[in-house]
Amino acid sequence: MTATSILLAPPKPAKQRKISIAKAITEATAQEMRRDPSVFVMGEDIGLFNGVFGMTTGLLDEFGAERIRDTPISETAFISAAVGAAAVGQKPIVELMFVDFLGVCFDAIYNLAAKQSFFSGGNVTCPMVLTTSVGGGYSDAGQHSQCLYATFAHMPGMKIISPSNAYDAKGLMVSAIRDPNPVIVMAHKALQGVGWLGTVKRTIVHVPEDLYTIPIGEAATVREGSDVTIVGWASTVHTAIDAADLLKDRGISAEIIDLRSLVPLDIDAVLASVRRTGRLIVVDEDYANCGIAGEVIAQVSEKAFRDLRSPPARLAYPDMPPPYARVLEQSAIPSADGVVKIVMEMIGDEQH
Amino acid sequence: MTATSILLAPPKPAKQRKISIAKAITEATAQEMRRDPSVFVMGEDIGLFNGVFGMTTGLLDEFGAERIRDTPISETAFISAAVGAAAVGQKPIVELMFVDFLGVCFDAIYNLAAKQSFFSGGNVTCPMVLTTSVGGGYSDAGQHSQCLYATFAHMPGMKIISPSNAYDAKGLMVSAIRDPNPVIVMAHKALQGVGWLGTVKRTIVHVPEDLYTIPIGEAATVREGSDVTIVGWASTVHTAIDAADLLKDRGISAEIIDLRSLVPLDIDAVLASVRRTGRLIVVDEDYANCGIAGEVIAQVSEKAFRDLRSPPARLAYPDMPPPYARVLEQSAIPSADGVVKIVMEMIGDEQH
Amino acid sequence: MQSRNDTLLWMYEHMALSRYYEERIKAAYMIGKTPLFNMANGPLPGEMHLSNGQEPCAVGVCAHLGPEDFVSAGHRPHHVAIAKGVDLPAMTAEIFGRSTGLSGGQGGHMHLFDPAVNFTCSGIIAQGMGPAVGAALAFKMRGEPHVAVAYVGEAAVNQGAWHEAMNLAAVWKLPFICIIEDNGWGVSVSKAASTPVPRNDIRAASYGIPGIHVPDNDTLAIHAAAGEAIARARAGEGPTLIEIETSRLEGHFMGDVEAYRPDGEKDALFARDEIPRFRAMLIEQDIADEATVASIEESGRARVDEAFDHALGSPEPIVGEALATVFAESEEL
Amino acid sequence: MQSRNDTLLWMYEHMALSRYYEERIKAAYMIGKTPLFNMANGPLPGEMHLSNGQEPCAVGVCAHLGPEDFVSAGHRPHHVAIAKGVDLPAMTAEIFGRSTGLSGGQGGHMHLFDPAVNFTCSGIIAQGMGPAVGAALAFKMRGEPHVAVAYVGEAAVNQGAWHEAMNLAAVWKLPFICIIEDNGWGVSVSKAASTPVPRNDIRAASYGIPGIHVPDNDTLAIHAAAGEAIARARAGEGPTLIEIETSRLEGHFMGDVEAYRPDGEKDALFARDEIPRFRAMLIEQDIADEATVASIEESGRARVDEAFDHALGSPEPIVGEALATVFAESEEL
Ligand SMILES: Cc1ncc(C[n+]2csc(CCOP(=O)(O)OP(=O)(O)O)c2C)c(N)n1
Ligand SMILES: Cc1ncc(C[n+]2csc(CCOP(=O)(O)OP(=O)(O)O)c2C)c(N)n1
Ligand SMILES: [Mg+2]
Ligand SMILES: [Mg+2]
Repeated sequence: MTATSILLAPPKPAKQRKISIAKAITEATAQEMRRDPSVFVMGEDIGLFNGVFGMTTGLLDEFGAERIRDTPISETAFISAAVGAAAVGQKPIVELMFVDFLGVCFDAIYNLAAKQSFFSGGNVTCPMVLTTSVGGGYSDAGQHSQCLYATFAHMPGMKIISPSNAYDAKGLMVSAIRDPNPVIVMAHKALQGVGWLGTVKRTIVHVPEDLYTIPIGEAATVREGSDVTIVGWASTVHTAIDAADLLKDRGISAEIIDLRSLVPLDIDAVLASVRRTGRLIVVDEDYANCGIAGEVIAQVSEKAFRDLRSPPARLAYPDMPPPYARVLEQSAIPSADGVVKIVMEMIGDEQH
Repeated sequence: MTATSILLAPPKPAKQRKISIAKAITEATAQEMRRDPSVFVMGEDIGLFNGVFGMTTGLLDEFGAERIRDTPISETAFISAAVGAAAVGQKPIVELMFVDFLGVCFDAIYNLAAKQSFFSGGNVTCPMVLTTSVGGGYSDAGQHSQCLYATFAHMPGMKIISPSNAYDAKGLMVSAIRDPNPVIVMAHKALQGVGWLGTVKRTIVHVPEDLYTIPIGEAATVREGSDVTIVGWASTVHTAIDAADLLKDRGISAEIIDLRSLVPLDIDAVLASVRRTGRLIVVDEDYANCGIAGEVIAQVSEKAFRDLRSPPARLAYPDMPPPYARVLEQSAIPSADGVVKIVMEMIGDEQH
Repeated sequence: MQSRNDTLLWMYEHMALSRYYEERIKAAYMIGKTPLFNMANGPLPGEMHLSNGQEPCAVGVCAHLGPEDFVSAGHRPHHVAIAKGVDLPAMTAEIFGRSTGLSGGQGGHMHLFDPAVNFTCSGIIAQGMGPAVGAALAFKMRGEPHVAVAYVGEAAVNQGAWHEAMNLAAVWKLPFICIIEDNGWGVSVSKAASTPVPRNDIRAASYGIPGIHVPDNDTLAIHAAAGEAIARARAGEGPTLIEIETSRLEGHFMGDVEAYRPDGEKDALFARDEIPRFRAMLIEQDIADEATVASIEESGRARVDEAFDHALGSPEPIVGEALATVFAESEEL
Repeated sequence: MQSRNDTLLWMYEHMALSRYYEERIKAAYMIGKTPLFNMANGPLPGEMHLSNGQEPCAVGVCAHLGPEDFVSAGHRPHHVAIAKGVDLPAMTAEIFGRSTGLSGGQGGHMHLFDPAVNFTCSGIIAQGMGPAVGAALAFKMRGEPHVAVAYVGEAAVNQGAWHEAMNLAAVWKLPFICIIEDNGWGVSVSKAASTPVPRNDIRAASYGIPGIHVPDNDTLAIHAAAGEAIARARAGEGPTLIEIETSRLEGHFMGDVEAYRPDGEKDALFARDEIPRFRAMLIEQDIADEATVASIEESGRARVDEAFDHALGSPEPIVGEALATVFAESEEL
């Protein structure tokens, strides 16, 4: 039974406590730091600057420079330091400012952190969280606008979460901090609530002040429908909602699944939905080739082939670096119209 | 019309000139270095040591230390140096000893080399070749046995070749050296002809001494068949051949497609075959999640859905680091028996 | 060979031009971003790292370079690009994302490539080190007299790529110069918080090469130090590391309010702005009179205004063409 | 607190034990690999990097360490693991890929983890630097008196990760010591071909920390230098960099015929083997008599033989269980 997203069933307290994803992640971090003295944060500009994307706002004031550590621009050093600190009992949270920078420190992530449990036969765990910001849409060009979800997902030993709203963000972040494994938190810049960028309003939802957890690896239904299953996560959940509204006008009922976690992947939730709708489209803002969208399509084709009435489809980022010019970048990002077009073709083709 | 592999139609000169993949790549390098003074080689232990995998044997003697350069253990430096050298007209070949080491230099590969053409609007190309050795099977454990094909394939701007035999290796290597783009040459250690490892005999085939090219992006038919299409490349072509022999005994006729190049991917060759056989299994020695196998399955499901008689299938490396112990590692590597089992189930399921 | 005075005037001309260029970028950048600042809006979206204050580092070094000499800059590249002689209209069109840009608007301000003058830059800290070392290697292998220069900030020196590239350039004795623009800050992190040594020229000892420190953002001292280093490099005597004390007169990027700066620090930097000081020196020392200097400034502004007119008058890129440049066409083999 | 003599005997005991250990590994490794050498064959497959000759670097440092002190080694880890007190039977079983190994045979000889003595190692050059710095950070944050030591080879010092970790340890003044085992070679590449400075202790100046050079693979000098460095670290005075001139008495890995070595170099290294020299010193200086030394050697061999018996008598891992350790179980939240 697939969980229900807060986007489907928002609570109705008279006074909702609406905050952004960045604030929700900061709140989860602060509350866990109060509970657990072994939790601390390292990264570039996370202190006085509050993090370039505002994910550590106010933490320096409350916890001081010992636990909120601005680092040199040495990602390999501070991320692999987190692995060593975790090995001896700390619970580090490290911020990789832009995911695009993974190339300078990927060894520390995929070869060190992600393999510590396996290499040690489970005797040395790696309870660390790596937060990073992904995605474009604001003309930051080809080294500051990528998503790279699949680059992490391809490598075993890391969990990956990527929330579409603030409620999920807090619950998943708490789970991430408490998890004994490396968890990659991939926050999308268009959703996060960055001071210097716009934010998709729908991401700002009621977030209870009390601590709560959302299990890593559990997808959620954002909208129920009967004609087609649209799978997304983070930004593409909102693309899917916009597309579903447009499809509704055309008499097509779309079900939307928010993966929320990319590893482990809740394929059962996708399969259950596809078995009902018989149609699948996956929307992915990461490069198409060997991406999460392709993986979801492959697994559905392997496991629910006979339930599919039409060929599965994906709308992903073209296999090209994000271009700078607005017209070029905007045309590359998966859009609601693009989803509608594919779904209409999908259903149209079945007629003849 | 899909090309024919030398493995399907070996030439019949009385005296065949049989050499290993490593020798074929070395020969291609030497012959291109004689033709073109701008070609040179950099890497660790590629000089007096002839390369840990023997891919530069004898080159130091012929071309000297200016053009055959042993480097410090500074992959980021010498790979990004290759990009700068390429930008001003050289044609560097750099060796990343084990592909597992990409984590220390991935920025120079995916963010620098692969994007030079795009960022410059095509005005500055990056004619470089990165050779690397992949795969396990000899108990070299989790940081020396990975394939990581998809880690490169997910990123735009690089071509990728991965030969299954010496004839293809030479022709593809010559194309790679002459290509104006970064080309990643992924040689599998079990096929390469490494001095200190065994070698799959089938990889050692007739290689003409004269220079010739094989187009990057063109798959080849290794065996013609009618019941199922088995897709592989490098090591898994040989897994497929062994599986096809076993299937033949069971009266099943398997067609084998050797991708040879992973980017660009010759999906048309796969589609053409699947349209004939109606069944698909992809064999991949890289991690399953978001791998090449999943991508091939996704594209076939998208583009040839109605031609598939059974759900497409893959046999890939489990999502776990390569274990050291022989029994553990051997059980993780895709095997011919594993392919046979899946194909038999595939056909069996269709009966009821 | 230019006369010394010509060189001094050339340096002033390009510092003044660069400053005016950034002022125009700044004005254009803010269009559509007030009252609510959103980096995505306006005719000039995305991150913008201005070089105001760091002009001496650009002209003092590039005065010694020709078009074949290779220069890589970082995320704050405009002043260096201008001093290196990058095509100004095409650069401006690139920054505005127009089809006539250096790369047709695909790269933007952190990805300026001008092969005509061997200039490149990038958005990953210290990423430009390796390519410059590689260009230096190519020049050496081909027996050409050219040099390669990599510009990095003082905070980039703690990135692994910097160390590896310095070591490689030194062990191969390449015609390479690393210019460290020490503006004291890596975004909001002070040099003292990221670097255990007060000056990075000390680190040259790790590579057995000369390390030079130029205090006080002094154009003439930079020009002298760079001249020696470049001469050594051209003579086959290997790399040099130069750290220059300079000033970042704007926020790290546009929109940065610099709350992390100690009070008064910014005022002191403006009080010590090298451009007016250098201007006064030119006149004091009778290198040029007021009128000459004014006309140099005038013509510089005119060049910049033309470049902006060209850029703003150019069409946007055509959607669909970008994909074609992910891979260069392979010629017939 | 041990007496000085006890310490000297402890160091000799572990050097001799380590050497005997490698000799047994070597013999086991060659089983099934002759006449045709194939790394995949025999009871001990895969790469094998022996530490013969480098024992002084291990005992001279680890003599000062307790179980809580953290040590990371590299791809050549046996001597350090033994000196750090890693469980010998479990380590041996790991190297033979048995279920009773430190990690049930999943890691192998380059991936030995023993949390009981905070020991780890890895197969990526300089990868162990960061984890040691992180352990040192944890100790400092918790106010614990422990130190962290990272062992690297002289060729690893040109890897970016090394520089970044040194800088971080220094700027945060952490209880961290970097031990560089300079055996002169990175596989087939000589130190001179990869490093522009003759000695890496010079590079300590880049981080504002003490750099010590220990020539001649001298156990006592190593012990003295490490003692000071570790005392400084425990006293909160920050990191130290120590480069030790040592000897690689075997090939880079088993199967390496070392064609790249200058003639006679190997003979000189064997002639200068520290173990017999240290043994002679013990007796000469009446620290122990022949019988005592012999019995120390005897008991060491016995421990090693037991460890091998245990390993070879242990079952192979059960297929299917490895996947379960890719992720540690998450407790109830
Ligand atoms: C590898 C990497 N890490 C982090 C960043 C984000 N970043 C961009 S500029 C910058 C500060 C650079 O400081 P410095 O090198 O001194 O140059 P300055 O901005 O002062 O000119 C940072 C951290 C990046 N672009 N690349
Ligand atoms: C990042 C990386 N590059 C290359 C290698 C391959 N490699 C393993 S050991 C070695 C030489 C290391 O030399 P040194 O650091 O001096 O240690 P030694 O082998 O002499 O003990 C190399 C190049 C690796 N394991 N990791
Ligand atoms: Mg700076
Ligand atoms: Mg060495």
